[in-house]
Amino acid sequence: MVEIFEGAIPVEETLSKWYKSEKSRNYGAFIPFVGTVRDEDSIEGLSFDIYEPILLKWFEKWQEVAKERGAFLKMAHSKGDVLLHESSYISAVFSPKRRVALELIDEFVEDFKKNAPIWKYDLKNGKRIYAEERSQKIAGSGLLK
Amino acid sequence: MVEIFEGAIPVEETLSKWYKSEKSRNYGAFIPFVGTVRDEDSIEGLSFDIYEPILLKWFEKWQEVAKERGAFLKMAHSKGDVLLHESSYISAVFSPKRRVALELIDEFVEDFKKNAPIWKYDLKNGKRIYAEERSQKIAGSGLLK
Amino acid sequence: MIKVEFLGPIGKENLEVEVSTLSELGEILSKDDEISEWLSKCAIAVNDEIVFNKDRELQSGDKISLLPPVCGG
Amino acid sequence: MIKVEFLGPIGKENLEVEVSTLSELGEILSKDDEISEWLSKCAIAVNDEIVFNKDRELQSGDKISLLPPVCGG
Repeated sequence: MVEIFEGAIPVEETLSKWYKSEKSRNYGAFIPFVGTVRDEDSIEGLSFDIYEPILLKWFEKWQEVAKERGAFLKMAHSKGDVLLHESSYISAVFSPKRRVALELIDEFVEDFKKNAPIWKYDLKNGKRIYAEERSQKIAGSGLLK
Repeated sequence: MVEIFEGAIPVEETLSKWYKSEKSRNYGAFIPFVGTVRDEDSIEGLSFDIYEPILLKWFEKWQEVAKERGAFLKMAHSKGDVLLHESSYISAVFSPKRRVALELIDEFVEDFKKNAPIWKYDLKNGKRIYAEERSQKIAGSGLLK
Repeated sequence: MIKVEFLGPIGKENLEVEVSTLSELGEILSKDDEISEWLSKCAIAVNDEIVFNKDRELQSGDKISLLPPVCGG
Repeated sequence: MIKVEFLGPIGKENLEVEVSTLSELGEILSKDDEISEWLSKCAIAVNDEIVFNKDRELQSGDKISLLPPVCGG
């Protein structure tokens, strides 16, 4: 399940909802990763485009990986503008086992940064500027060059 | 800061409080680890003893490690009885950087399991039974043997 | 007819073209000054699956997407 | 006088003993059937600092703690 929010994610409500929904399902470990917009480089905030069809397929592949390890993933992301100190990203792993949870959240978040079809823009002086220098080419890029 | 609760931790309130308290301090990544009591081995729950003076010193050493990396730690733990599907443990890292946060939560939680002065008991048939086979000797054990 | 869409920051309207392989599409796009600079940076999806083979044959109705460098989170 | 406390599951009342090193304390505790089995498993703290040197000298008023195997979380 991927939850897409217009603008900032309501973090407290989302964490509460996820915790409550899995609380009785016998997962011993719950690890959310919450990403919050930092005040840096004189930005006013960040803005995001998401291509949902491929994001959902990417996520479902990871859900299969998690399932093979007895674990379960959730994710939320913003589209549009997210201002300073608001949050744009949460992913979470639920697992019976501590080691599985700690390893999976790391692998999942790192692959998310590399391959999830989401584009980031800095909001500066009211403009939306593609954060190209912080972006990474998806695996397989350059096929048509 | 270590928060000790009699019985189960109020997870939703604690995560909300921690998120709110650090939200404007420019940490880009917030990773809590929540430990919940699993229904297994016919237990009715778990119970914990804590030796606070050494726990606080252990925690402060980790807080120094976190500080050197620009990060910040919080922790909550239960003492006494915690029933099935209730939570007994939360630790969290706040960090400007994703990699620091992912590595630190792993190291911190693993060292917690090895060295934090907390003793676990199974609650079975109304009795409190030391979980010796799941317990680990602290570094330096056997000095007086 | 193949539909081509340009995702994220590329900022170009969808195209419809008659091609039968990705190679042919690459030749057409490399002649478009707005797009050619993106080709070395973009991954390619056919019907929302990222593909790795340029010789792949296309069928009428296929949707091709160009995915420039990403940065979620 | 040195105060000795037994943490967690050991379940024994505090002791007060006259010793001047940890080695001496070890000799006394090894003669106590309730405690001797715990010695190989326990870490030792002096005034709430875990110590690694058995020859450490003790001073009157010091507090020694025995910490059996732990399992937080």
